[in-house]
Amino acid sequence: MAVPAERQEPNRAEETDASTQLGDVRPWTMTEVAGHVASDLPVGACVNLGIGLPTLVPGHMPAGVEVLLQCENGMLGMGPRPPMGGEDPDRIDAGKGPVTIVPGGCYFNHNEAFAMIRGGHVDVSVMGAFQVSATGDLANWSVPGELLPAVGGAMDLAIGARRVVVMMRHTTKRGAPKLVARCTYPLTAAGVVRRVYTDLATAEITDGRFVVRAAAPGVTRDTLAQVTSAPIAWDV
Amino acid sequence: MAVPAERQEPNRAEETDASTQLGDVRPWTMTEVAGHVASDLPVGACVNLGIGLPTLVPGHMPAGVEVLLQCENGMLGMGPRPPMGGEDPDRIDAGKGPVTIVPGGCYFNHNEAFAMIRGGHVDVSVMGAFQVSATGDLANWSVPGELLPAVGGAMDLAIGARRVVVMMRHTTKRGAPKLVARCTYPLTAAGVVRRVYTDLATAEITDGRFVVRAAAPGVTRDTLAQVTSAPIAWDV
Amino acid sequence: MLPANGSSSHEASVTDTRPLARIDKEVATPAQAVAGIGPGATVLIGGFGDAGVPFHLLQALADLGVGDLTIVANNAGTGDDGVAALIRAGLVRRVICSYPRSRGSVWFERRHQEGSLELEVVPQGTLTERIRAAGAGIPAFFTPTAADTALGEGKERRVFGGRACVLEEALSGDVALIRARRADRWGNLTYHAVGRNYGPTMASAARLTVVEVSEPVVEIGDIDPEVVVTPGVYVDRVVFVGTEN
Amino acid sequence: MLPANGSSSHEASVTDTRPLARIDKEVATPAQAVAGIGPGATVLIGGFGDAGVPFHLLQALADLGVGDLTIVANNAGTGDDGVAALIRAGLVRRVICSYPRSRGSVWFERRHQEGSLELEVVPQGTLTERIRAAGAGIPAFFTPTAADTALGEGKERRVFGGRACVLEEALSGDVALIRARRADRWGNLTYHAVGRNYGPTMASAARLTVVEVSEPVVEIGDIDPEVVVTPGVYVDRVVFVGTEN
Repeated sequence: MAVPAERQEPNRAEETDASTQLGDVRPWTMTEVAGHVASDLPVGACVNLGIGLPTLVPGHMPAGVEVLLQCENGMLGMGPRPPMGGEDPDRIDAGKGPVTIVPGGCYFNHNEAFAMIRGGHVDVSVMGAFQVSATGDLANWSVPGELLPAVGGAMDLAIGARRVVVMMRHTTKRGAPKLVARCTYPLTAAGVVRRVYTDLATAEITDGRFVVRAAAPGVTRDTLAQVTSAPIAWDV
Repeated sequence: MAVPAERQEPNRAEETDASTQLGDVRPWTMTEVAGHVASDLPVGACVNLGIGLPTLVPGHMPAGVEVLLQCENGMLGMGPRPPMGGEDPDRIDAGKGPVTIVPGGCYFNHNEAFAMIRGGHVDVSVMGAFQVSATGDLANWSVPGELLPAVGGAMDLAIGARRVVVMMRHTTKRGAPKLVARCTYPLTAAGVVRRVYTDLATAEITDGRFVVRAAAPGVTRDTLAQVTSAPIAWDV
Repeated sequence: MLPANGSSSHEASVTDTRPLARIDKEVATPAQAVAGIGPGATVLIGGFGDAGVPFHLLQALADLGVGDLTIVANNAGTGDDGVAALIRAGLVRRVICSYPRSRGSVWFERRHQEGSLELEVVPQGTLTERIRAAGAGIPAFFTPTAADTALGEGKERRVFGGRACVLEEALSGDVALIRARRADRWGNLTYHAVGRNYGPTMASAARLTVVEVSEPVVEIGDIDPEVVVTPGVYVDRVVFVGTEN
Repeated sequence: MLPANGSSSHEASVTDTRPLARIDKEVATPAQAVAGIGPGATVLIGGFGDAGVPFHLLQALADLGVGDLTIVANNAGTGDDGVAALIRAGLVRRVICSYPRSRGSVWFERRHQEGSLELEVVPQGTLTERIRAAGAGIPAFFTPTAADTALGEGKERRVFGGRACVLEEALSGDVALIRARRADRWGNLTYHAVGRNYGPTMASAARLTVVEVSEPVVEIGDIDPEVVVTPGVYVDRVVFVGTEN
């Protein structure tokens, strides 16, 4: 449960698109963004996908490339959704949706799943976020003043995975930047995010800046600066 | 490896019998002592047997009484030695001798075996000892000044088992008491032994005394006091 | 886990009439399985989402009606069944969990808003590790999870290898209620897929471990000793409930 | 455990020629399996007595001849093979183990008397728990084992629930050498009887985990996902050596 599905309920969704108001910009679709994430996954990597947007990633892995999807409820080798009627209440992903297991996969208990995560055996954790700072701070578990905080495995994945990357829209629904100099939302972990994939840009986090490695069609330095509240460098 | 088999090598054995010099005393054989230990094991108990003398115990369990023998190298339900030719180098007890597994037994890893021990899931640990004090201190892993200490699982069993009992001869080879007011050998753990079974007596440890519950034929209060260096009470 | 009484001397025990020579942990009904759980108990409850949730045992516990419970579980229940049945019935005083807010956690949210329910939110990996520590005889451990976050506030902080960590203590239960697939009469267990989740860990961390199983209980020897997941030593009662939930 | 490089951008990676699309951890010989282990390495070695000892890998490591090793194992080897082969060859600087003194530990005793071998004796449960902690991302934990004994001297002491405990730190390896029964090409493992012992724990605690297996390596899917004991994610290299030792 890296990022709660509940975050995407209509009354609190911050995941719609404000970037389209930026002149000639043609933002990537989140499906395209999923492709960007997928193409950066090393062969053989053990990958944990947060719920929500990151679940789009497996659909974009090149055919025949073996990657191990880890699910923190106790599975390695998570496969696609089963055909209708093939669902099993005991074979679900972190978002509680029905999945399958691939040949070579295995089950283990919850404690082992988190030992695996915290112990550095997950190569890449792909998560959503409310905010990511230019020093890699991650805020994706709670909003300020929340009555019912719910953390799930977000903090364990954030400190445990060898590489934490974030996949999200570039701004909130209201157009507020989510790439910030300093997070104002409660932290999940400090200094852990290495790369962000948004609908406007892909950026590495280095030396207190977002270093842009790719930008969506029509995105200029000026347009990106408008919707980013943190130092940016370009290295496209 | 609650008590090292090496302790019983001829050059350091302290396990021979000095008690026979006590007048009319007819000490129990260690086989009889094993029977005393066996008859006190509750049905269904999970029992860990130290190497050496405690391995005599299973041979004295009443037929049909189910007791789970735990072996700290990763087995529950340890069974008797296999017939000649049936040995398997991967099916051994803590003393590295060949054993079998009974129906209902199972294997697990070493870490789980010690989690089980330390976590209080072993009901009874039967160990040998160099010295046991009247307050239940146990010394069974090292002798003073030893160059090559070797502890094995003795300390884990001593602090982890819900009930620690000791099976040993009443004195050293030279006749020195092993039931003492205070241990002079390095401690394995403090205040853990609940009962001792020797060739001369069976005694509960209560309120800083050895409370004798049974004595071998011919053992009097005087003879026992001669070979015991600690407060004794009789409650036979 | 027998009480280690053994208080009789070997002579007395010759005439001891042992109540049972055969270990059989099977009970007939979920009601028998939860019998004796008292008010104020801390109850560890297996399951993640609906996977591995011991619905039958939870219903029996709700029917038993003992209150003032502390519930330790991943979620706080959804709908009307499972953990939600206990909360709905007002039997729960405190919930220690990782993810209380799920779609459909209506009863939890209602009782929490009423102020009748305390909540302690624990990161998921720390929750399972605290339970594992209790079962493994480890009173406390340091973990990097939640250090320097709101959930690490008030905890002892220490840096290991340049990394901030917090001290977490073991979390044990009076009772564990879990669901497994197969059991033999000694309580050896196997599980089904991710229904395994908290089961093996919680089984080790409670004074009384109760298991509902989806297959009929088998004789000892019917489960390969290599594939047992939870050794029977951790299990006290087993009840066959079938696969329907 | 791949290095998480992923440094290429998604555009660059379109032209990236991936070295392999298929995970295959099998290597042909024990020599290949231990290749790259360097002087000064800390080597976790599975086995209890002769059960689960990776004799072929140890011989290959002795043949490789790298020295200054720190060995972490239950025992210090007996006879001329296994851990004893490394000690005999003078490749070991330090031994961290639970039970160094076994009948036939001649090479250990000789080197130790010569003063060329350091020894750290650790209670068996603490040894395995320290290794487990390393694999599970727990930097340190408190345990009652060895508190107020000679083996607890010099360690931080704290009382929990009235019980004295000592603080123990995680113990990781550069390399783990273990023995299993069956592996698939992703490195999923099953074991044989108590040969399992330290294997699953050590596999999780080293940067490079090397496994010798007694059965030919199988294709993925040939091991039931329910009975895998060590998930392949912990394993880097597998070599088939057969059952003869």
